[in-house]
Formats: sequence, structure tokens, C-alpha cells
Amino acid sequence: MPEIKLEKVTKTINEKPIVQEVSLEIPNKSFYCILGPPGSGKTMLMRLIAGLEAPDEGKILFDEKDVTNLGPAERNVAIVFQDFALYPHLTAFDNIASPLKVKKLPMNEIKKKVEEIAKYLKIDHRLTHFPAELSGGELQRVAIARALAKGAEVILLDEPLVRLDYKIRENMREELYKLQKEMGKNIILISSDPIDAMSLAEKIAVMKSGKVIQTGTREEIYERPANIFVGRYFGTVEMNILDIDKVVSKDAGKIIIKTKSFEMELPFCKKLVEEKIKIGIRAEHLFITELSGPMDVNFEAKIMLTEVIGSDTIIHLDLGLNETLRASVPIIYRRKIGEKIRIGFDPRKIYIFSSNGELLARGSDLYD
Amino acid sequence: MASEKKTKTSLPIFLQLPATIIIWSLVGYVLPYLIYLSFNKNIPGKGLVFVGIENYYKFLIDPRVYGDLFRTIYYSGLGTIIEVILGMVIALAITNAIKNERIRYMVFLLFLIPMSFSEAIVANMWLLLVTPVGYINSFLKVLNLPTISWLGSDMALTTIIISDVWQWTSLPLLLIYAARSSISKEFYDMADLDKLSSWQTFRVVTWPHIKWAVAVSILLRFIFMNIYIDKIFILTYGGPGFATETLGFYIFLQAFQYGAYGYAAALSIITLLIVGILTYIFWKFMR
Amino acid sequence: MTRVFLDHITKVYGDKKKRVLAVNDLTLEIPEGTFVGLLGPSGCGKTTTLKIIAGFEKPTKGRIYFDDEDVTNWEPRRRNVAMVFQFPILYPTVTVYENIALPLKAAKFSESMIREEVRKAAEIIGITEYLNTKPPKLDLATRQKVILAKTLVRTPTIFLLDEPLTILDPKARVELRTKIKEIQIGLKKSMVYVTHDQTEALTLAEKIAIMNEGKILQYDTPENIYNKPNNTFIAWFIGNPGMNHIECNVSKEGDKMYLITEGGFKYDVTFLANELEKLGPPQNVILGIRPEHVQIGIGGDMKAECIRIEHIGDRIILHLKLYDKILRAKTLTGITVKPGDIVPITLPKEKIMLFDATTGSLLI
Amino acid sequence: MNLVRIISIIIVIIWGIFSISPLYIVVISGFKELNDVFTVPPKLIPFIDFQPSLEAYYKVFYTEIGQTFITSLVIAIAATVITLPVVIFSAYGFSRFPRAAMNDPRSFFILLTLRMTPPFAVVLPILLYWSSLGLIDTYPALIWTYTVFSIPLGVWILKGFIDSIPGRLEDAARVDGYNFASTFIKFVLPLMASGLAATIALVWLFLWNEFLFALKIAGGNVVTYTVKLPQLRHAERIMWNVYGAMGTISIIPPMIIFLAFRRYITKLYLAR
Repeated sequence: MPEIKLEKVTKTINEKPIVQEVSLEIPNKSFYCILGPPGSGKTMLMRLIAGLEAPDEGKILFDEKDVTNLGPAERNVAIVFQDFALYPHLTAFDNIASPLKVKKLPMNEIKKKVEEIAKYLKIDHRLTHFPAELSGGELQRVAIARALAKGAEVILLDEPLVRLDYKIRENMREELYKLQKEMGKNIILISSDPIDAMSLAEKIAVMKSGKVIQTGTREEIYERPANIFVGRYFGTVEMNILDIDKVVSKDAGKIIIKTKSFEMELPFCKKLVEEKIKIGIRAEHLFITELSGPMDVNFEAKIMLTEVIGSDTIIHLDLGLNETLRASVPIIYRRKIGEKIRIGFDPRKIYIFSSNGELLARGSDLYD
Repeated sequence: MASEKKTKTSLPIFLQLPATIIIWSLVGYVLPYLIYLSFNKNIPGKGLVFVGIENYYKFLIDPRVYGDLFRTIYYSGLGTIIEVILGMVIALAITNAIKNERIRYMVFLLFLIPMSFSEAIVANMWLLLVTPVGYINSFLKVLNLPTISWLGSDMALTTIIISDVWQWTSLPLLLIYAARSSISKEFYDMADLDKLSSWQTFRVVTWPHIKWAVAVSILLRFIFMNIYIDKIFILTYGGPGFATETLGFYIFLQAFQYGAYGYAAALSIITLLIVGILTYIFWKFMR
Repeated sequence: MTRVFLDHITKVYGDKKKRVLAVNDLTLEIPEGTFVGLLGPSGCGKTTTLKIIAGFEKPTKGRIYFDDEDVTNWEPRRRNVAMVFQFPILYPTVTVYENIALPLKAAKFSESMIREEVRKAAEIIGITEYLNTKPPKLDLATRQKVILAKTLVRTPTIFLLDEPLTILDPKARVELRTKIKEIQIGLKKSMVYVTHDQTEALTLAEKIAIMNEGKILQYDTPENIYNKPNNTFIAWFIGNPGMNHIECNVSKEGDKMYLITEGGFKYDVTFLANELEKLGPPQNVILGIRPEHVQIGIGGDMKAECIRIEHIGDRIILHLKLYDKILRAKTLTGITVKPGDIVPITLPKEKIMLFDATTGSLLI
Repeated sequence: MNLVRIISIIIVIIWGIFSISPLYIVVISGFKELNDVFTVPPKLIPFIDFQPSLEAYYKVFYTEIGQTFITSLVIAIAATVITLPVVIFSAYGFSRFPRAAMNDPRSFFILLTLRMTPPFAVVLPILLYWSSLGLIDTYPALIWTYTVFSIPLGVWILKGFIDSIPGRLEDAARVDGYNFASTFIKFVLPLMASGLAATIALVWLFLWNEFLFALKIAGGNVVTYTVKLPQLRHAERIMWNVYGAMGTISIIPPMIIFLAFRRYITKLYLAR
């Protein structure tokens, strides 16, 4: 039902801008994620969308209707709070029934509805318990059930997973996905964990210091992060960033760029020669040449440390001259520290950033 | 839509309205009138006569005020110091002495009981102990020791301080004990692993965590010792002579014994200013 | 250097009304110079175990030995262990230098020696610039580094680390994890590392003890735990995502043996016939296979419908509907599958595991 | 056992005796006949040293002394009842709208100052205020004065309790669709019930024990027990056992309140 639009929304508290000129379009019936590190203003943005706070400037539209000054009761939204915000003096049943009771529905109808939702979320056996008697996962479900009971089309989830144990998180993610698919609701997830955004969201808005830096699908953000911050943030292993010392033009439309410890050849591009640049290489784009065969760019590196995680290995590499890289390879790879191996990558996969961190081009752009 | 915005801004004011009205119904008269009084003099038969700053000038040259000021500072200063130091020592002693948490908590509660009574009740209770034929003196007689005139001019102020210490050591004890209990056990575990001595542990673990409570205790006790004159009123009525007369009690006497409304008002305003400054320090400190 | 041995340790908290069995008859040997990870979900008793080793908790039953010495009744200060807590415990009013130097001062080292030791430790950890700062001014990660430096200047018999990285942000977590690994490699001291994060345990530890409900379920090298989990709990707990489990019946057709489900899933296990015969053979088993071992593409002998594609970094997790069961497969990007597609899959013989359907323990 | 611990135990024991003995003496004095109160050696153990008697309690309850307890009770309850709704509104406002016009720190400072005002410094103009209205020495005058001075105390205590109720719950209720009034009644009030009870108890106790205002604003027709008690001393023969009995009665309410709300002890007494 509602498509949500934010137009230059700004919120300032105690003269500190929390949300600055944010414009967003959240499509109908989608799984949307607002991603940002702690303190980036994403929770305030959620409160603005829900109507718990009124913006100082800007407009909020639900399906083209201006709701900027409406309270949360009049907006078609429900929230699952980070700390669940369950009423401690009410049972799970009464907590879930709370939005139904406001509507003054007959008791038997409320009962039917609550039981239906509880059954769907597998908490029907815990309905008579008080929040203090429930486990973290169960509290989460009750909070979700209450949000569903309101019947709102938009459900805002504020960091729903951070309070849960690592492994429970995995299961909960699965369920959130199912929930959105089966209920066809518009879910907006507020999260600081890029894994949540990657595995769940259809579209993502990355926030930092009150501003939305980039919006797009998972692929768009992964493939073309707007700047170094997004590049580093949005990935499983942090992106390697290398300073480029020198760019040398070569004949036949080629240039050579040099880091402190190795060099590579790229097709000529004017931008690269004119500006001071940095390059980014994702850990998963680095390969060990003895296993993958030689790549377009190859160089030698010393192993500082190998960390085996399940079937993957993260290799910390020393290139000398104070340059280090991290590579993530999809095999179990154990070597002695200090051993030298050859590493390679495909220059099409690299990211080229300007000196102030903005993305200039992907390596593959240069080859067209 | 418009009404939504309106309620949002007027609600907080509406919430404060009843309290504000009630408070100002009295304070709104009392404060200006107190200031007015301080510039007047109550002359029997004539009523109030405007005298300018005479009352304030009198404050400066009144030799009795200096004695009172000295006693006030001695009384509240010494009392505060003893109470806070004792409170801290006992708070730490409880934690050291009793390992069982439930018993420790019960002893702690027991030690807090005196503070739940009012100043006036405590004064009356202590009367039974310190009156010349009272319990303490009869104990001294049993032990063949000379009896002490607890409410005589030499001892009276000390006696009042002792009764205050009995009652109010509980407050620093409460605050410092609470601060001590909130120190994570891991700090002491760490000190244990580091093999620190008891003194080192106190210096680097305990003290940094309780110093805030100690400071709050000092401020609170110092302020509150100057607010109430109940103990003095009931135990000694300022006497014998001027032996237990503090500035607060002097104001009371000026107002109700000597009928010097104007002078009492001037002294009150000076007191209010001093307490105001202390309150401000406390308030800044708490924030 | 010390070998630590926990002999049938039991720890019960609370009084008669409310008993909590935190550690249940636990026996564990930590060999000299080994990095042991204690891994388990919250509330499994791993922190209690650590505190029992440190001496902060006395076991209700059982004994603790450092080498051949029974230390069960020793006070923590006599055991000479170093501990890193979840929250960095630093003395707030003295400088970082003082913090590191205090244990040495307590041990009455000479001033010049203390200075030398602190300088060395600070250099190794990389906190030299903070030596004159007071802890409240530092961020959490730096504070935790100070703690590490502090443990270095002492010569403890064993290092105990209680979820030291949990409260740090992901970036600092990786940095410190690396640091800890380097220290351990450099010192070759016994370390016990408690965590609920499998990544930390798998990357750091030489041996991992998986705990649940106060008991050790498996105590082995990371490779063995990953490749041969003792039961379905461990198989699920380790791995990202955890192992797929398919409940099946064993059926015999002539000299062939199959695993079948009601929905029509059929898997040839004739190559395991001998082992299965030896076991009885069991009626119900759970077939386990790790998502990263499910092979997708040409040559697959089973058809599965892809119902969802999940991207995590450069890996893809395919959620596949295989008859009536859901199976997850993890592969690299570069595969062009859309939801709704039918994909051929293979479950490689050498990678599957069979668990008992009722107890969940590993059969083959 | 180390030295520090031994010293600690000695300190705790000494302080325990010092804390308890005055209480014990007050209580036994109330059950003595007048002749038994002060003796050498002191009579300390009931049934052995002296025969307990209810003489003092008869004196308390069958003379005008008993009436003073009722007066105290009525005044304290009346003022508490008036104070209560005012305090709830004000404390809620301070807690939830800290940035609103009348709730800025300065307003709160005014309340705190009022709390810290020495009664002896303001009792004179208050007395003159009530006599100008012709209400001196009446119930309304004392009750109203008490109300004014208990508001800061009540707000200070209750605000602490409301602060500890997460504001998220009210957000959740608003999202569920409740308006302000029903959010307050259904979710805020039940959650602050215990805090409210503690606040009521403490305000009541403060008034029950008040001395100086009771002495000067009232004290002639309207006599509270706190005023009556010191007056017993001016009798020809001081009835020390009545002292003990009244002391015992007056320490019962604070003890009950103290034990009932021991969970919030730090919060409550920091406020006091």
C-alpha cells in the first residue's frame, strides 16, 4: 500500500543536527534497510518516519499524502523497538492485543486475532507469561506480533538482531525474510550490521553523520560504493585501501599505477592521471596464484597470519614498505608465518577512489 | 493537524501549572514581604517603620552574630566531617567484614534506621540519654566515673553534634555504600590478580569510585545541618547562655523572642543567599 | 609454563529453592603452551569454568590441578594467572603507564626495571603514545589493548580471556584478534579463550572445547570440529550458516541402501552399507552436509528448486527446495541462478555425515 | 583472616551498638513506670530489672496528648492528598519534556532551592501571611503551608522513578494508537505505582515529623504531636516515661515506611 517519500527531512536537537536533508523513496511492499554505524542518525530517521518526532524541515509523504504533522496513531506504521518496549505489567497476550484494544474490537475477535498471530510466530504457548519470564528470542517475537496486530502496512524494525546471540540471529534473519514474503508488508530494517542489509534487503540506504550517502540495491552498493567509507563498511571482510604513489602514462593508451610495493597496468584514463588517487581491493577478490593460476596483476607477499573460519581463510599479507593486505580465500589454507606466496587479482575488480575518498571508477570501466 | 501541534507545545505548561500556582500562592507573598520586612523595624505601638539598610548594617556590627557564625560553622563543619568520615569507614567496614550478601544487606539497613526519623524525634530521644539524671550519667555512676553535664555550657554543642552524628552518619554511609556496591567485582578480581596491597587497592579501585559519593555527602550534610534548628530548639533552646546558639537559632530568637521582625528578616535574607549558593554548587555538582 | 587440569568439576549456584547447575561434571585438560577456545552459546557455563580456573569461584565438586599441584583451594593471587575480562578493567584515575606498572610495583621490582618492562610491552601492543593518558579518555579498543600489555609484563602461568572482543566494534575486533594471535604465537603460553563467536574460536584456538548446558560436547582441533562434529548441535553451531540437516529413513533395496524421506528424496548410501550394518542398522538418521559442500551445476543427480538467493559479501547462499526439505548451499558469485529456477545439485559422498535421529550424535 | 577484616568487624559491632542502644532505651522507657525511668544503676531488661507497665501509654491515649497524634495524622494526610496529583503532573513534565519552556533546568533549580530553604528563615513572613488572612493557627493554614513545601520533595522523588521507566514504552503505546491520556493511565501510572507509593509515604512522613512550622503557624488550637512532645518538659514533674511512649509511637511509621520501601532506599534518601 504505502510508498513512503521523504523530502529534505532535517531534525536538529539541542542545535546538533541529527538528520540532515534526507530524501528517500521507499517503495511499496519492499524490504528496505537503513544501514549506518552507531550515531549515524538512523534511529532518529525511523522515529521521523513513524511520526514519533516531527521534522524541523522537510516533508514526509505516505502515498503522496503529506503526513508530516500526523502522530504515529494516524500513520499506518508499526515499530519493533530495539529493546522491544514490551509493557512489563502486561502478559504477552495483552501486549499483542494492545493495538487491537484501542480499536475497541470485541473481545472474542481480539482473542482470535492474537492467537492467530501468535501461532504464526510460534509463541502461542507463551501467551500467558509476562515479559520478564520470556527469553530474548521470545520477546522479539512478541514485539513482532504486537506490530503485526496493529495491521499496519509498514513495519519498522530498529536493530532487531543486536540483542540476540550470534546463532539465534541467523534463524531470526530467516524468519524476517519469510515474514516479509508471506505477509507482503513493507518492512524497513534499521541496522548497523551490513550482513543484515546484504542478506535481507532489496534496497539499502547507507547513512553516516545524519546524511544518506548512498541508496541502491545490494549489488549496486557492493559494486559501486559511493566512497571509501561505504566500500569498507559494506562487505564481510574490510576492503583493502592502497595509496597510489605515482601514475605513469605509457604508450598505446596504457598507464601504469604504482603503490608503494607493486605496480599494475591499466587502460588510459584521463581522470587517473590528473588526480591523486587511492585504490580499493576487496579481500575476496585477491587470489593465491598457485591455486588460481596467474592473474593480470601478480606480486609477492609475506604471510603475517592466517585465520581459518570454517571453510574460508583470511590471510594477512605484508607487502613490505608498510603496506598490508587482507585476502579471503574460499578454502582452508594453512601456511607458516613469514612464508612468501604470490598473490594476484583482476584489475577489472578494483575500485578507484579520489584522494578525498569518492569513487571515481571501477577497474572494469576503464576496459570498455 | 493544527491541534496536534498545539497540544504538543501546551501540554508541558499545563502539567506544571498546578504546582506553579500552589507554590507561588505562598512564595509570591513571602519572598517580597521578607525583603520588605528587612528594610523596616518593628516598633511596639507603632508597627513597621522604614529604616533603610539599618538592619543589614546592624548585622555587621552585632557582636553576637560573630559568635553565632563561628558556632554555626563549627557545628556544621565538624558534624559534616565526622559524619562523612565515619560513614565512609563504616561503609567499607561492612563490605569487608560481612561476606554473606543477605546478612550484609540487613546490617546495612539496620545502620540506616536512625536517618529515617526526623530531627525533632531524634532530639527528644536523645533527651532521655543526656538529661542530667539520664541514662548515660547513670551508666557513668555505675562505672564510678564522674558524671558529665551533657547539656551544660561546655558540652552542649558537642552533645548536639553527637546526636546529629548518631542520626546522620547513615546518609554518607548509604551513599558511599551504594557507590562501593556498584563497583564491579571484576575490579577487585583484577587487583587480586595484580597482587595489590589493601592500600593500593583502596587508592586505585575503591577511592576513584566512591569519591563522588563522598563529595555529595559533604555538600548535602553541610547544607542540611544548617537548615534545621530543631535539635537545638528541643535539646538546649540555644543555651546555656549562647553556648549552642547558631545563626539560625538567633534568627528564630530575634523574630519570636525579641520581636525584631526587621532584623530577623535581614538575617534570613543573608542566610537564604548563603544556602542558595550552596544549593547552586550542589545542583551544578549533581548535573 | 603450566598444564592445567580440571577434574570432574561441578558448580552449582543459588540456594535450595533455586539451583542453577552452571558447570556439570566437566573434565578438561589444557596442555602446556596451548591456545584453547571455550565456545558455546550464552549461559552454557563457559565463563564460570574460566572463573573456576582463575580461582574467583570455588567448584562445588571436583579438583583443579596446575601441573601436579592441587590448587582447588588456592586464592587467585597465589595461582598467578592473568585475566582479560569482557569489559576492560583499568584503574581509572592513574595513567596507562601506572596501570601497567602497578603489578610490578606491588611485586617490588626496581624502578628502572619497571620502566623498561612497561616500555617493551607498550611497544609490542602499540600503545606507547597513550602511556601518559588516563583510561577514561581512551576508546574501548585501546583500553583492551592496555589490558593486554598489562598481562604481558607479568609472567603468569596461564592467560585467561573472557570474551575480550565482544564489546568492540567489528573493525577493532579484527585488529585485536590478530594481535592476540600474534602474542600467543610469540609467547607460546597456555591461553584459555572464552567466546560465543565461532569465528574467534576458529581463528584463534589450537583446540576448541564446545560447551552447552555446563558440559563439554567436543574437545578437538578446529579442523576436526568443523569436519567431524560430534553431534547435530555442534554441526549447526559451527559454520556460517550451520550445517544442513535432513531427517531420513534408512531403507534397503536388494544389496543397495538408500536414505529416503516421505517427500521423495532418495540418496544412495550403499558405500556406507558396511558401517550402517555394524550399527544395527538404524531406522532413522539425520543426513548432514555443510552448505559450502553442496555442489551446484552440471552433473548434479538431484534437482532442486531455488527459492531464495541470499548474498553475503562475495558469497551466495542459495535456499533450495529439495523435495519436501529445505537445503542451503553456499557458493561464490558468478553463478546465474534466479529464484524459481530448477538447479541440479550433488551431495558429495565424501562430505556427508550421518547423525542419530533421536540423540543427534554422529554415526558416520 | 587478615587484620583489615578484624578491624572491620570491630567497627561494625561498635557502630551497631551505638546505633541501636538509643532506640532500645526509648522503647523500654515507654514501658516503665515513672519511678523506674532514671535509676542508678539503670534498669534495662524488662521483667528482670523492672516490671513493664502501660502507664505511659494510658497517659498518652487518655489525655489531650493522644489528640495531638490525630491532629498530626489529619494534617499530614490532607496535605499529602492535595500534593499528590500536583506532584504527578509536575514530575512527569520534568521527566518527559526536559526541553519545554517551564521545565528547563532553571525551573528545577527553583524547586530544589525551595526544598533547601531553611524553615527558620521563612517562618516569620509565612506566619504574618496567615495572620493577615486571619487563618493563623488553623488547619487550612498549616495544610497549605505543608503542601507548598512538600511539592519540591515529591517532585524530586517521583521524577527519579519516572526517569527509570523507559520512554520507549510510551512511544510503543503511541504507535499502538493510544492518545496521551490513555497512554498515561494505562501504561505510565501502573508502572510508576511503586514509585508513587514510595513518594506518598515519604511526603507523608516528612509532614508527620515536621516541627518548626507546626510550632509557629499553628501550636495554640492546632497542636501536632511534634509540638506537644517538647512541651512535656515544662511540666512540674517531667513524665519521662510518656516521652518514651511518644517517642516509640513516633518512630513506628518511619520504621514501617523504611522497611516497606527498602528497595528504593538510595533513591528515596538521596532525595530527602
